[in-house]
Amino acid sequence: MTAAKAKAVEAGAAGHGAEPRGKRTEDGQATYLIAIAEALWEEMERDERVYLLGEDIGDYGGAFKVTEGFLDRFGPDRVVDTPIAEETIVGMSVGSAMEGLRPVAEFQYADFMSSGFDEITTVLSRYHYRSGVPLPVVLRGPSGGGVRASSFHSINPEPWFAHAGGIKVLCPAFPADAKGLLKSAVRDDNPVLFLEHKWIYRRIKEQVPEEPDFLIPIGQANVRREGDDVTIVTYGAMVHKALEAADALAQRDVSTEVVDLRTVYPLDEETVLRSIEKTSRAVVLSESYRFVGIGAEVSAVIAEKAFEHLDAPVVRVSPPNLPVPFSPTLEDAFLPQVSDIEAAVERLSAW
Amino acid sequence: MTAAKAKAVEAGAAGHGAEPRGKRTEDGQATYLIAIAEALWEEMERDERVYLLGEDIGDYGGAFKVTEGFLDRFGPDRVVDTPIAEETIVGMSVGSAMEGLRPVAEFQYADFMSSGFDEITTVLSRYHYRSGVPLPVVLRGPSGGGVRASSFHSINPEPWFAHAGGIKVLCPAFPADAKGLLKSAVRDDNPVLFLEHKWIYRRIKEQVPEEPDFLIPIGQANVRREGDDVTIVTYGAMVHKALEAADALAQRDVSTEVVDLRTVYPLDEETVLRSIEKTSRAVVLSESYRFVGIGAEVSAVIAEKAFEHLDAPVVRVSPPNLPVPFSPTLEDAFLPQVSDIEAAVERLSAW
Amino acid sequence: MATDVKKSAPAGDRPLPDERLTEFLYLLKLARYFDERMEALYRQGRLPGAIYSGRGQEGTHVGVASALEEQDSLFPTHRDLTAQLTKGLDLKRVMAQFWGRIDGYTRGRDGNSHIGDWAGNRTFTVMSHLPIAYPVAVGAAWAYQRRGDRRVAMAICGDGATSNGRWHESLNWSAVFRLPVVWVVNNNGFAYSTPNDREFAVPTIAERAASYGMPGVRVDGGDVLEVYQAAREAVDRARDGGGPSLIESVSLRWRGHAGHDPAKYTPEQLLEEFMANRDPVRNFEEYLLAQGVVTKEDVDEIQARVERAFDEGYEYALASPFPEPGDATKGNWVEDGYWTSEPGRGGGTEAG
Amino acid sequence: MATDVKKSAPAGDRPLPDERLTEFLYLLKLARYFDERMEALYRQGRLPGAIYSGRGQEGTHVGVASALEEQDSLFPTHRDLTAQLTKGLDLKRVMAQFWGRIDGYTRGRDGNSHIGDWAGNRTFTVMSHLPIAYPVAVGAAWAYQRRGDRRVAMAICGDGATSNGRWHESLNWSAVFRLPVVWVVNNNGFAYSTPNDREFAVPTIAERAASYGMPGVRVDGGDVLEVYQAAREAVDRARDGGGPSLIESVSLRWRGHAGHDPAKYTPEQLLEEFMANRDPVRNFEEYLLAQGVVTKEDVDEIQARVERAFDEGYEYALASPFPEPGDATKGNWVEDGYWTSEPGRGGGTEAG
Ligand SMILES: Cc1ncc(C[n+]2csc(CCOP(=O)(O)OP(=O)(O)O)c2C)c(N)n1
Ligand SMILES: Cc1ncc(C[n+]2csc(CCOP(=O)(O)OP(=O)(O)O)c2C)c(N)n1
Ligand SMILES: [Mg+2]
Ligand SMILES: [Mg+2]
Repeated sequence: MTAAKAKAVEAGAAGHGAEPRGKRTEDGQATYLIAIAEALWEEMERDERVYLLGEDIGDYGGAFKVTEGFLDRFGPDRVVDTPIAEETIVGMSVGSAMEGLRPVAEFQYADFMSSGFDEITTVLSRYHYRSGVPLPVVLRGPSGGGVRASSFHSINPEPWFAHAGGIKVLCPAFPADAKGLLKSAVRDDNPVLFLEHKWIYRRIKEQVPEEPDFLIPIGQANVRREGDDVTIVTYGAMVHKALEAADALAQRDVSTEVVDLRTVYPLDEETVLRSIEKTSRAVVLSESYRFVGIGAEVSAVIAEKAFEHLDAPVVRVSPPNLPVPFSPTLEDAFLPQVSDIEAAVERLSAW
Repeated sequence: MTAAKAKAVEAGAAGHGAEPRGKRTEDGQATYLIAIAEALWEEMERDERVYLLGEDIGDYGGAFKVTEGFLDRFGPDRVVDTPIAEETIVGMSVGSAMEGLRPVAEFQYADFMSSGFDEITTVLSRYHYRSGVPLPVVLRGPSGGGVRASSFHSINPEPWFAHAGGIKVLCPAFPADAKGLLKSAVRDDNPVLFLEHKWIYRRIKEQVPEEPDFLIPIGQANVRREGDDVTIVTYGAMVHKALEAADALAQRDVSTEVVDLRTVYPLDEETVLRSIEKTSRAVVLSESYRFVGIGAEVSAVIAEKAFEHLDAPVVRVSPPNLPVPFSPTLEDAFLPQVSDIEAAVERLSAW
Repeated sequence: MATDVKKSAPAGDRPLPDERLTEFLYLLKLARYFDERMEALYRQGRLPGAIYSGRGQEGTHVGVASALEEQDSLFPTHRDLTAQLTKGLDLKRVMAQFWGRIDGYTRGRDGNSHIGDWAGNRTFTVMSHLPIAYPVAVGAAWAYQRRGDRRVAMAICGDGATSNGRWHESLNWSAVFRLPVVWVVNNNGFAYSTPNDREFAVPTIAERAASYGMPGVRVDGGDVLEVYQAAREAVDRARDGGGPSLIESVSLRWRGHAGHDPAKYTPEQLLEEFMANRDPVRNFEEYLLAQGVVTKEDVDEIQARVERAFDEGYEYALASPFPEPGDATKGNWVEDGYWTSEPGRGGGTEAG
Repeated sequence: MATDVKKSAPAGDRPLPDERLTEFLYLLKLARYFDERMEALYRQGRLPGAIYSGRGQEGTHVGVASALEEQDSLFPTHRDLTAQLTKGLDLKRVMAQFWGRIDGYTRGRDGNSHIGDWAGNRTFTVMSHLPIAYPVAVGAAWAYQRRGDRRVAMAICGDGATSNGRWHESLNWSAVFRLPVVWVVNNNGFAYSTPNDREFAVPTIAERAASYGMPGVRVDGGDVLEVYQAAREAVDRARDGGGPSLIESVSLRWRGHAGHDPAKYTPEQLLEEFMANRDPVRNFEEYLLAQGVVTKEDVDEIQARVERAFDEGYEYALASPFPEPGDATKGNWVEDGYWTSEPGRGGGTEAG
C-alpha cells in the first residue's frame, strides 16, 4: 500500500467511514467489514424476528458503514436509529428479546459499551440464570486500537464482559470467521457480545463462503498455523501480528504454532491444551490489557491443566492497563509489536 | 455463637444494619466495621478536605452503620446524602477532587458500582494519565457473599476495577488491615477502590491500633501464616477460610502458608513469588469469579515468574462466573468451602 | 410532601362490577396481612433474607396492576410484590421463593420480591438496581408496537429511583417512539431514609411528564379506585396508540425500608396522619361497606380467605425442598435444558 | 427544528466595552479560520486523527465561554474547542495536541479536541462518552458552594447527549443542591446523523429546565451577544447563590459530524438558510461595522492576526517532538512524578 492509501485506510479504520462499505472483489474476496454486513443481511433475510438497533445505523449506515443499505431493504421497523442512551439500547434489546424478537444492537464504538455496562452485566448477563427466560441478544461494535484513535475509540472490553459470565464473547480475526460467527451469534438463544476489530475492517480480505447456512461454531478455537516449537495463543487483530512474527521466525528455524481463539468466552481449553502438549511452550498474546485480562485466564488454564507438558514459563505479551495513547510513538510502544512477539517466542524456544 | 445469634449477625451482615455499629471491647478489640469507621473518623479529624458522600449515610448512618454518628460530628457539608445516581456520585467525587477536596464515596452495596461504572472506568481511572490532574478519590462499599443476600447484594467487583488500570483496589480481610489501608487510601493522591467484605463486618474482631498515624501501606501482601508445603494465595473473606483449612491440614501434617494479598491492584508479586519459591506449590483462592478473575492473574504471574520453582500445577479455587444464588444449598455449592480448599492443598502436597 | 394531595372521595356510582371491587378488597387485605405476618416471621428470625414492606402503598399496587390485561406486562421493583400478586403470581410459589425453595419462581436462585413469572403472567423477575427494569419495559413496549399487538407494558419504580439516569432515558425514549408503556412512580415519600426533597427539587414527579411530551398525573395512593382509574386511562391510551404516560401515586411507606429498619427518620405526625386517614385498605373496605357492595360478614369471610391463603403458602413453602447443590451451575446457557426440565428436588428442607 | 427561533436584532446600545466586542470578533474569526484550515489539512491527509467541526456554532461557544471569569471552570465536549480557546487555551499547544506532539496539553496522550488545561484555565480535559463531564461539573460546583468561593462551573453538551441518563442525573442533582453551575446545550440540530426529533419529543430542550426546578432559556446561537447575555445572567445568578440554569443555544452544524462525514442527511435548504442568515461570524462582524466599533481595516487586521496565529501554531506543532516511547507507561500514578517533571522530548518529529 502507498503511504497515502495507508492513511486513507487508517482514517477509515479510525471510524471515519466516509467511503462506502465496498463490494466483494471479482474473485469473491470480501473484507471483514463486508463479511460482517453479509452475515447481518443474510440473517435478517432468513428470520424476520431479527432486527438492528443503534445510533446512526439507518439512513447513515453506521459510523463504519456496516449497515449501509439496510434501511432501504428492511425498513425502519427492523433498522432502528436510537437516541444516545446505551443503557436503554441494551434494555430495549432485552425487553424485545423477552417478547420474541432477536435484536442485534450496534454500539458506535465498543468503548461506549461501558455506558451500557449495568444493563449488560446486571440484566442481560444474569437474567436467564434467575428466570429461565432466553435472551437471544447480540451486542456488537468496533473495538481495538492501532488506528491512532486514542483512548476513547480503541478499547478492548472483552475481559470485562467475559468475566460477567452470562454472555458469550466473540473476537474474530478473519472475514470468514467473522461472518460465520456472527451468523451463529444471531441464531444463538443466549446473549452474545460480538467485537469487530476496527483495524481489521478494511485491511483484511479473503474468500468468504456465500452459503446462507455457513456457520462457525461458537466456542471453537482454530489452529491458524501449525508449528512444533512454541505455541502463540491469541485472538483478534493480534492473530495477524502473530502470523507475521511466525513467518519471520520460520526464517530463523523457529517453528511457531498460532492458535486463534476466535471465541474468548466460553474458552476452547481443549484446542489450547492440545497445542501446548505438542509444543510445550506457550506465549499468550492479547491486545487487551495484561492485568486480569484474557491472557491471564489462558495462562492460568495452561498452568493448571498443561503443567506436566510445560518446558518453559508461560509468557504473556500484552499492553499495560492504561488508556490507549494517541501519539504514534506512544501507541506503538503501548501495543504489542511483531518484534515483541518474536522476542518472546525466541526466548521460550531457547529455554 | 448460638444459632439465634448467628442468624442475627447474618441479618446484620446482609445489610440489615438495624443494630448500631457497636464499640470496641474493654480490651480494645474492634470489629472490621468499627475499624473502618475509625479510619474514616480519624482521617476526617485530621484533614478537613476529606468528606463523605453516599446514599443514606447521614442521619441514617449508612445501610451498614459505618457512618453512624458522623453527621452530628462533621455536619452536612462533610457527610453528604445523595440522590440514587451512582454515575453522579462518582462525577461529584471527581469534580470536587479536582477542586482540592478529598471525597470518600460510599456505595450502599458494591453491587451498585456497576451503576457508576462508566464514570469510574472512563473518567476516574483514566483522567490522570491524560491530564496530570491528581484525583484523590476513595470509592468504598460492602462486597461479597456468604450472607444469603443473593445476586444483587453479594458481588465481588474487584476484577472489573483492577482491570481498569488507574484505580488501586484494596480488599482487606482483618480489622487492623482495614483500618490501616483505608487511612492510607484517604491519604493517597490516586483513585482507590476500597472493598469491605460484608461477611467480615461483624464477625471478625481483633486488637486494632489507635495511633492516629497507623497506616498499612497499599500494595503490600502479608504472609498471614507460615508454612512449607503449599502456599494459598488469597484475599478478603477467603483468607479466613484459608486459615481454617490450614489449621485442619496441620492436623494431617500438611504445612500451609497463607498469603493475604490485602491489595489486589497493584499486586505485590514479590511476596507471592517469595512464598512460591519456598513451597513450590500454589493454590490460588478467591471469592471473585474464576474466569478472568484476580485468581487468573495471580496464577499467570506465578506461571510466568516462578516456573522454575514449581513442583505442581497452579490450582485455582474460585466460584463459577454466575449470579450468586440465594438458596443456602446453592450458595454453599457456589462459594469455595473449607473442604474444597483442603482438598486442593492436599492434592498438591501429594504431587 | 404527600400531604398536599386532596383526598378525592370515591365516585358515587361504582366504576367496576361488584365482583371486581370485591376482588380488589381481597388483594388489599391479602397484601396487608402478608406484609404483617412476614414481618413478624422476619423479626422472629424465621424468615431468611430480606423483606421490603409495601404497607400503606397497597392502593397504588393493586390499583395500577389491576388496569393491566393478562397479555400486558409488568416491570416492578423490590417494593411491588403486591402489584405482582395482583398481576397473578401464585402466593404459594412466592412464599417458596422467600424461603429459598425449589418451588419458588426462581427455583431458589433469588429471594424475597426478586421474583417474576414471565411465561405465566408477564411479570419481569425483579432486580435490585434502580430503576433497571425501566429500559427493559421500553423493549417490550417496542415489540408490541412493532407487531401491532395492542398490548401494554407497565413499569413501576419509587420516588428515589427517578433521580437515576435510566429513568430519564426510558421516559425520553418511550416518548420519541410513542410506545405503549405506562410509567408508574410509587411515591411513598422516602428513598430508604431520604425524603423527596433530597431526591428532586420540584413539587411533583408527575409534572416531569410534560418535559418528555407525555401526559402525567398525580393520584392519591390511599384511594385504590382513583389510582385504578388513572392507570386504566393510561393503559387504554397506550393500547390505542396514544403513547406513554406517567403516573405518580402518592402514599407513605409505613414501615422501614426493609425489615431491619426502624425508620426513625419518618416524622411521627406524618405517619399517624397517613395511617389514620389514608389507609388504602381500610378506606376501601369502608367504601364497599357504605356502598353495600359487601357486608361485614363478607369482609370477615374475605379476611378468612386471606389467612387461609397465607397459611397454605407458608406450609407449602416449608414443605418444598431446597434446590440440589449440584444444580448450582446449571441453567446459565439455554442449551443445557435446565429450565425446560424438572429441577432436582434433593436439597432437603432443613438447610441454612 | 431550529428555524422557529426568531432572530433577535442586536441591542442598539452596546452591552460591552468595545475592546471586549473586538475580542469576540477575533475569537469568532479565529474559530472559523481554524475550522476551515484544519478541515483542509485533514482532507489532504496531513492531519492525523479526527476533527469535529464547530462551524456555524461559534456564536454559542464564544458567547457562553465569554461569560465565565478566569477562576470559573468549563466542562466541554468534543465539539467545543472554540469555547476552550475562548476560556484561554493556547492555540499553539492545541495544535501540538492535534499532531500528537509532546507540547500538546495531554503530552501526546490524546488528540484533537480531547483537550483541557485544568491548572492553567480550568478547562476539563474532554472525554468522548456523552455527556460524561456533566456529573463532574456537579462536583466542581459543589466544591465552590461548600467553600463559599463565588465561582461557577459551566458544562456544555450537544442536543443528542441530552437523551443520556447522565444529563438528567446532573441537572437533577444540581437543582437539589442549588449548585453554582450553568448547563449549556449546544443544539446544532443533529447528533451525528440524528435530528432533534429522534432524540426527544418536546419542541425545546430549554423547557426541560422547569422539570428540575431551574430557569431555562433558549437563545439564537447565530447571535453571539444574545448568547453572551443569557450566559452572563445564568453565571451571575449561580455566583450569587441563585442555583443552576439551563441554556439551549440553537444553531446548525454546518459540516459533518467529523471530518470524514459529508453530512448528506442535512437538508440543503436548512443549511443554506443558516449559512445565509444565521452566520454568527458574519452577523457579528456586520454588527460591529454598523456600530462603528470596528472599521473595514480593523477587520482585515483581525483576520491577519488570526492567520498569523494559525500559521505560528502550525509551525509550532510540527516542530514539537513526539513523546518518548519509553514514557508511555509513566504518569498513571501521581507518585511517579511524570506530570511534575519535564517530559522526554526524544520522540523525533517524523513518527507515524
Ligand atoms: C442503582 C441503585 N443504587 C442503590 C440501591 C440501593 N437501594 C435499594 S432501595 C433504595 C431506596 C429506593 O427508594 P425508592 O426509589 O423511593 O423506592 P422505595 O424503596 O421507596 O419503594 C436504595 C437506595 C439500588 N437498589 N440501586
Ligand atoms: C455515550 C456515547 N455514545 C455514543 C457516542 C458516539 N458519538 C460521538 S458524538 C455523537 C453525536 C453527539 O451528538 P450531540 O450530542 O448533538 O453533539 P454534537 O456532536 O452534535 O455536538 C455520538 C453518538 C459517544 N461519544 N458517547
Ligand atoms: Mg420511595
Ligand atoms: Mg448536536
